Order: sequence, then C-alpha cells, then structure tokens
Amino acid sequence: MSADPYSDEVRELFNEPRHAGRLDDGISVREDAQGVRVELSAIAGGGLLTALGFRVWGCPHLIAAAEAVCARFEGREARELEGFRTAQIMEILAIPVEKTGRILVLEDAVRSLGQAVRGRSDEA
Amino acid sequence: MSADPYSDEVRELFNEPRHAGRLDDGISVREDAQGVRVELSAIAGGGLLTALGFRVWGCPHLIAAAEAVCARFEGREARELEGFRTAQIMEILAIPVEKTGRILVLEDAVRSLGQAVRGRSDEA
Amino acid sequence: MKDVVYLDYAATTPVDPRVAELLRTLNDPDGNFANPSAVHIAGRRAAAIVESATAEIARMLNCDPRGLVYTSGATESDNLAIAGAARFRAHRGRHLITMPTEHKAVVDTFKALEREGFDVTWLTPESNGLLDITRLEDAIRDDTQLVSIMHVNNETGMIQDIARIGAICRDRDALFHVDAAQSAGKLPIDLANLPVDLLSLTAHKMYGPKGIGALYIADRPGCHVEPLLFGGGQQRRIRPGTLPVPLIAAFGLAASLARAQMAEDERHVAALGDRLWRGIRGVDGVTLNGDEQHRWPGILNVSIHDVEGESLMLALEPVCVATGSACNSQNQEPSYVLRALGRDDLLAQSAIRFSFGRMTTVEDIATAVEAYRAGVKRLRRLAPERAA
Amino acid sequence: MKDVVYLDYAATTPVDPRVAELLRTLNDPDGNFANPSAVHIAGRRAAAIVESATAEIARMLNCDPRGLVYTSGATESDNLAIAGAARFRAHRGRHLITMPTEHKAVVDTFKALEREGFDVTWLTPESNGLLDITRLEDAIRDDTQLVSIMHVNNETGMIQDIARIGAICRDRDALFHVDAAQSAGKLPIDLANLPVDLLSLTAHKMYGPKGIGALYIADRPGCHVEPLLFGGGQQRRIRPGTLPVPLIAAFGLAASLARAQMAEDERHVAALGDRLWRGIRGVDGVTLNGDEQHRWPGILNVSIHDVEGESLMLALEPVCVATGSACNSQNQEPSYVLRALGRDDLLAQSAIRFSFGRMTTVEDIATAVEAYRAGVKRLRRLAPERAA
Ligand SMILES: Cc1ncc(COP(=O)(O)O)c(C=O)c1O
Ligand SMILES: Cc1ncc(COP(=O)(O)O)c(C=O)c1O
Repeated sequence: MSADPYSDEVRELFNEPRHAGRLDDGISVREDAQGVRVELSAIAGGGLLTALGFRVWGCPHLIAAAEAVCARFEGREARELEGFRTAQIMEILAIPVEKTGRILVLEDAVRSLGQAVRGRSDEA
Repeated sequence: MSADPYSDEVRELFNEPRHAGRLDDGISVREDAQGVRVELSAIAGGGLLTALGFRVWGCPHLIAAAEAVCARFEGREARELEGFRTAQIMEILAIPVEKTGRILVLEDAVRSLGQAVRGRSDEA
Repeated sequence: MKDVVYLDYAATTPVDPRVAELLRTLNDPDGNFANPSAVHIAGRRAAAIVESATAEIARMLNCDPRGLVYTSGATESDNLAIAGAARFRAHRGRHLITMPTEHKAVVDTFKALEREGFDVTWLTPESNGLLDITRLEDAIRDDTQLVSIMHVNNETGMIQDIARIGAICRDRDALFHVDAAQSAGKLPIDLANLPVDLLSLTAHKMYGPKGIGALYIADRPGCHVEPLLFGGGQQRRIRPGTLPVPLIAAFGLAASLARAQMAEDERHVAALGDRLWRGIRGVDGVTLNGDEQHRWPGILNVSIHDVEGESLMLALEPVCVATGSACNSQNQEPSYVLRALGRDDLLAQSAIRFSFGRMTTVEDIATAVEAYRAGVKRLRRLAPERAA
Repeated sequence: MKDVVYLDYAATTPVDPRVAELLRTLNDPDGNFANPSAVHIAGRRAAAIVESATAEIARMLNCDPRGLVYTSGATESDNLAIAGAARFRAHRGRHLITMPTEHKAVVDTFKALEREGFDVTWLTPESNGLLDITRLEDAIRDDTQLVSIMHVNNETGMIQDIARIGAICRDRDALFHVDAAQSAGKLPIDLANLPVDLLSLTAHKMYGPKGIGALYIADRPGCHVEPLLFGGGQQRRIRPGTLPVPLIAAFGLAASLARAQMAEDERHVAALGDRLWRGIRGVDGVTLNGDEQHRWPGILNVSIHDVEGESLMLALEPVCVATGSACNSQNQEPSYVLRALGRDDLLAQSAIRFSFGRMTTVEDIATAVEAYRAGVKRLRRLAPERAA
C-alpha cells in the first residue's frame, strides 16, 4: 500500500519552485553522484547571499529539497552554507530515509557552493 | 453448492400426501431396513386395489415415493404390485441415486403387499 | 428475501444496510476504485481507505492494526494460520493440538499437515462440547508448536474459554490459534489482554460482505506464518494480491458497527434465543445439543427423538435453518460435531440449527416455533410406530 | 473520481455501472444473501445465481462451466495453477518453464517451487517482449510438466501467441498455463479450440469487483491441481470457503457484458491508444516499450531519455498512471519486465504506463498528452545539462 510518499511541502516546492534556473552572473557549482545531478548558483555581496538558483535532475524529493535550500539561504550569510546539514530539511519535508543518499548529494553541493563563494570573496 | 435436492413433484407429494395413514380394515405390510420404516396397507376386492395407504419414517424422497406408489396403484390390479420396480418412480421424481437403498425398501414393501393381497385372496 | 424466514445466520448474515450503502458508494464508477498499491493520487486515497478500515477492525479487537492481514475469508485465514505457523516452526518440533469439533477449515488443514508428517493430537470435548482444560495440559508436549481451538462453535454455539486455554499455551511456549469466525463482532475479544497469537475472522458472519476475512498475527518472537500464496509484495508478502478496497472498507464499517452496538445486539439475540428455546423445549423428545451455559445465544441446536432430520428440515420451509454445519450440508452425513458430543447417528441426523441475529424479529422466531411444532407433529403422525 | 484522470486500468478498472447496480441489489438485506451451500430455499436460490454466473463466464471463454473454480483473484489462481499442477505432477518430473517477464504472482510462485526442489527454465523474451517459439521448443524436455506464459503482459500490453505455444506444449505432453488477467473479457479466448490447460482470471481488470477471480482447469487426463486450501467441501474440494455470491454474480455479469461488447470495447480502446501514441511519439527522446504490433492497444508503455521517472510521474498529476507494474509500484526499483526487454535502468525508470478502457474519454487522453508534454518540458528545463 502506498501512503503518500510526498508531504504537502514537497508537492508545493516541486510544483512551484521559485528558484529554478541557473544564475548566469553568479557562482555555480555542480555535483553528479548517486544517479542524480545537482547544480546550485548564488549571487553574493558583502558576505550575504542575495540570490540563489538551482537545477536538478532527480526525484521530486531532491527537487523540493533544492528549492527549500535556496529559499532558506536567500538573504543569509554565505558562510552558513558550509555548515549546512540536510538532516533538518529531510525532517521538515518528511523525506523517506531511503532517499538519504541522494539528498547528501545536495548537502555536498551546498557546501561546495559555500567554499566557492568564500574563495571568490577571498580573491576579491 | 446445493442444486435443489427436491423436484417439484417430490415437494408436492411430501407436503400434501393424500394417502397418508394406515387402513385399519385393510391388509398391511411393513419393512424396516436401511434406517427407514415403511408401512403399506391396501383394501382389495375382486383383484382390484380399491384403497391404499402408507406410513413412513424416512426422508422426503421416500415419503414422496410412497405417496406416488399409493396413487399409482389405486384402482389397478393387485397382481401388478408384485412386478413393481422403483426405477421408474425414481426417474419421475428425480430421486438422487444415493437414495436407491432406501427406495428399495419401498420396493420390497410393495412386493410384500402384493404377496399379502394374493395370499389373502387365495385363502378366500 | 421477504418470502422466507431466514434463521441461518451462522452460515452467513445479511449485509447491514449501512455497510451495503458504503459498498454502493465504493462500487460506483465515480467512487474510489483504485488499486491501493498504486502511487498516484487515486491509489493513495484507496490506501487511506484501507488504513482507516484496518484501524476499525483493530479497534474491535483491541490490537495493533499492523497485526492484521486480509484474506478471502476464515477458511483461508485458518489455513494460513495453521499450515503457515506449523511450517514456520517445523524445525522446532512437529506436534500440534486441536479438537475434532473444529470447523472443517481447521480440521482438514490439520489432516493435510498429518499427511505432511506432522503429529496431531485430537482432543475430544466433554459431552457439552467444551474442552476439559486438564486434558489440554496433559496433551501439551515439549515439541508442541501450535494449539488451535475455536472461540464459538458454528454448530452448537458453545463458547470455549480461550483466556484459560491461551494461558496454558503461553506457559508451555506453544502458539495459540483461535478461529473467531462466529464470535468476532459479537463477543468482546480483547487481544491486548488475551494470550492469543493467531485469530481468524470473516466479514460475512458479522454483517459484512462475503469474500473478505483477516488473520491477526501477534507481534511476538516466534509468531510468524509461512505464506501460502506468492506474488506482488502486498501485505508484507504474507498475503499478496490486489487489495479489494470496497470489501475491506465494508469489513471495517461492519467492525465499527459491531463494536458500537455489541451489547445491544447481544441483548437482542439473547431475548430471541430465549423465546425460541422456551417455544420448543416442551416438544416431546427435544434435546439441546451443547448446554445452556457457556453458549452464544444466537445459535440454538436441537435434536429430537424419533423424527427424521431431512424431512423435518423440509417440513420447516420456508423457515431456513441448517442441519449440520452449512459448509457441510451438501453431504447428508450425520454431523461429526454432534457425534463428538456423543449423539448417536439418528439423533445427530435430526438436529436443526437455528441461528439468528441483528435483523431477526420476534415474529420470525414465532413462525419458527410454530413450524417446528407443526412439522414434528405431522411427521410423527406420518410414521409407523417403532418396531417392538 | 471526477478530479483525476484515471489511466491505470491495467492496475484495476472501475466497476461497470450495470455490474455496480447488480451488486447493490445483491448486497441489499432484502436481496439474496444466503450461503449457496445451504440446502434451504434461500441457499438453493443462491446456488442458482452462482450457476448462471458461472455459465456466463464459461460462455465468454467457450469452455465447460464445470472447469471453472472461483478464487480471490488472479494471484491465487496463478498460485493454484502453478504450484497445484507442479505438485500434482511431481512424481512424473520436476521441470517447469516460464519467463521472467511474467507477473509477480507467476514469477514468485515459480521461485517458491525452485526452493521446493523444482527445476525452472526462465526463457527471456526478444527485445519486443515476445517469446521466440523456437527457444521454447528447445527448452522443453521429457520431464517438463508445466509451461506458464501469460496472454497480455500487464506492463507492456504485448500479446503472446498462446495458440502456437499451447500446441507445442500439447505435442510434448506438458501442461500449459496462461495468466489471462489482462486479456480476459478484452480479447477473444476460445478454450474449446485453444490448447490451454489452465487459465487464470480476475474480475477487477474487466469491470467487475475486486476480490474474485477464477481458474479454468481443462478436463483432460493429467490436468489436475493439488489444492492450496483445505476446508468445507465447496468447489469439489479444489478451493473451499463460502462462495461470495454477490462477487460471483457480478463477475458473471461483467463477463457477459464483456462478451457482448468486446468488439466495440476494442475499437474504442484502439482509437484512444492511437490518439495517445500520436500525441506523445513526437516528444524528443520518447521510445515505446514493446513494439507496435502484437500489442493490446489499451496499454501504452513509453520510456523517455533524460527525464527522471519519479518526477515525471508526479508532474503528470492529476493524471493517474503507473511506472512499473501496479503490484510493484511501492518499490521504486526499475521494472524487471522492462529490464528484460533490454532497457537500461535509467530508461526503465522513466517508463510511464498509460492504460485505459471502456470509460476513458477522448478528453482524458488529450489531458494526458498535454500533461506529458508539459511535464517533460518543465523537468528538462529544470535539469542541468548532462556532464560532458
Ligand atoms: C467457525 C468457522 N470457521 C471458518 C468458517 C469458514 O469461513 P469462510 O466461509 O469465510 O471461509 C466458518 C463458516 O463457514 C465458520 O463458522
Ligand atoms: C497479468 C496479471 N496477473 C496477475 C495479477 C494479479 O491479479 P489479482 O490482483 O487479481 O490477484 C495481475 C494484476 O495485478 C496481472 O496484471
């Protein structure tokens, strides 16, 4: 029997992702693993993340989680990215444990993004 | 599954037997076998059976068959009794084969009745 | 069925009108007819229906809903419980215990297990149909894996003391299976507090539809069954096949109604049973099969001296009653259950089982009493005296 | 279900309104609810209902009604046919043949038989899903007892040539079982002229209720099954349990409707299938699973390159479709049937099975086409390019 595999939050984020797309004038990172593809991009200024975007090839949970991540970090400090853990998002979105592997790809992407943003501002 | 074990004829004869009872002023015979009891009685005159009666302890098929036998021989020649075979009645009433044993008790009773009637008229 | 008086509730009951109405809604093409295994919206709605029905059945039994597995009826539940548990535990031992007065679905499953090499002890009942507990205590061995004793007997209505029997089984580490086809929804069954490991149900004896039953499997170490059927992964692989959602929903509603009006139903049935017994106990030669105590009042089984059973049954028409067990009634052999209570063939053959329930009226009972009295009288007049 | 577009008929169909109406009558407490095993009037009437329903099903299959045994559905029929016949004939030989693309109810039963010591040959299909007959000829041995090949595949709709397969089996003295769950009532099946020994049916895929199926067993020497369940003597002891009369009657009516409008149903379904395929075949990267010939048009299974299957499925809502087999859809493993056709995991995972039937409208198909095109487009836009 199939209990609903998607929470209301997942459906909403999947159906109407406000951060879908690549920010061409921002910093982008990409992770390919576990059969999924995750791309995150961000525009940062003064240590703050002013805009985020994502592109994902993967299941609805991963798409929803990527959208949730973008929404969450918008307006926040860029250095928070590096401490990001997926556990909380998995709980809020009620993502089934068997999807942990894929969601960890997102975690890796978020941290890479943090490093990339820090690298860029160190350069500047 | 239960196809109707009783034909319409059996139901009718069972529910309204016109020859039920013992003719106290006639000749009676009785057979006890196969767990059933059959009693037939007849009043005969000039070789003809003017009245017949039965009493039965047994299943509906046997009761119906006894009634059918009485109805059939009423007004007929007494000597016909001795040649009686149940096969035809079993067919007409659609009596299941597994009841053959009990119906044969009736056959025996009919023939005994034939002999008894003949014995009585030989005496006379 | 307005032209008959239906007193064969132990064979099957009418569907409660509220349950029938639910079935109607679910069978409607606009209703939810989806497969609850499907992941799409319609499937998930169907799954939710199954879930809430299961919760209702669990509430009736005061058990964990996860312990319930749906089957096609009590026959399958009995087979799954008995053959399934015996085979699962065969490596520990091959001794099993039951009674010859169980339903055929139990008896014949044990006979099949005997052919597979299991060793079955058949405990005969006392003359009232009940099990003498000390005989069970003596029969249980170290290698006994399963004891199966029914709750309410389908022919006589006798109620076994499943709490005491279960306590002994638990003490001796044997699983205890109860066929509750006749009692579920009618007598309180509190699985949280009863030492029962496996329990068989069927909806059509408790005002639900035919074709759906369940097996309760306790969540205890060693309490598992090997599946009888293989297929899609439904029901944790214990019993595959597309779940018949409308039947399950109907079963759930039947359970919830049964729970809500159990006391009321029982009072009603007890009053009818009383009236029936008072009406026929005075007939010369009548004898009750089973005893007046420890009996579910919705089944009254009486024999009568010197009246032929099959003819009595036909004379009762249009009152619909049973001679032996309904499942057994094609074959006109004297009931093995009544023989086990010590009735001779003739008395067993004259047995009439009246069974009734929620929809039975006082008038139905009055008609039955009248028909019984008249039938006996007519058949006795029709019969020659017994040979001296 | 007015708020969804239901295109999952291969999982289960709606109940035909005429069948639903019959069910309503039979579930009514004033309807005939009796146990057809009972000898009283009500029981005999119930038995007559069963008899005429059985005659209808037999008419649909052009077979002897005495060859039909009721079960709870095709899962049970498959188990009874395969395990039952294999065990019945085990003394003659223990070799069996089937395909990995069968339904789980068949596959898992054969796997269980392998654990019992039977020797099973698994014939893989050609890339279109069909069996190459010469491979069967090579695989049959002197000790082959049973061959089981389905009629219409539940995932792809591919139709096997059961007449030719059956002829080979008969020639080599092996029994031939056909799982006709998806084809019965939809394609002509003439058992008087087909060399088929055992055939599984289920009502809920042909506009009947869930919870009732049947197994046809040919009246030929050596063609028997050992029962899986034991109990009352119902159905010549092959399958005991109280017969669910309303479900059987509904199954019978569904069969008679199917027979009466088979050509009409097929035209309707073929037109819809055509429209659907024309609507989506042009989408970049779409590929048909199975081939365009030898296919039941009511099932269309398509994969698509570079679109993730689970997301596509959700994007299609409220169009209800399946990814793999419905019975299998809890588990998000790539379909074993599509893998057997040579699809890689990614393509198999992107498969969508559209299935439709009597009540599906042209608008439903138009909605599905639109949703598919839009979903693919959106998900492709959402995805980063493939790594170089
Ligand atoms: C005690 C008991 N067990 C099992 C059964 C079998 O139930 P079902 O007909 O649902 O398979 C019955 C009724 O026939 C019964 O009375
Ligand atoms: C080909 C096939 N066989 C068997 C089954 C099992 O049928 P049921 O759900 O009636 O047990 C199905 C459907 O699930 C099927 O499509």
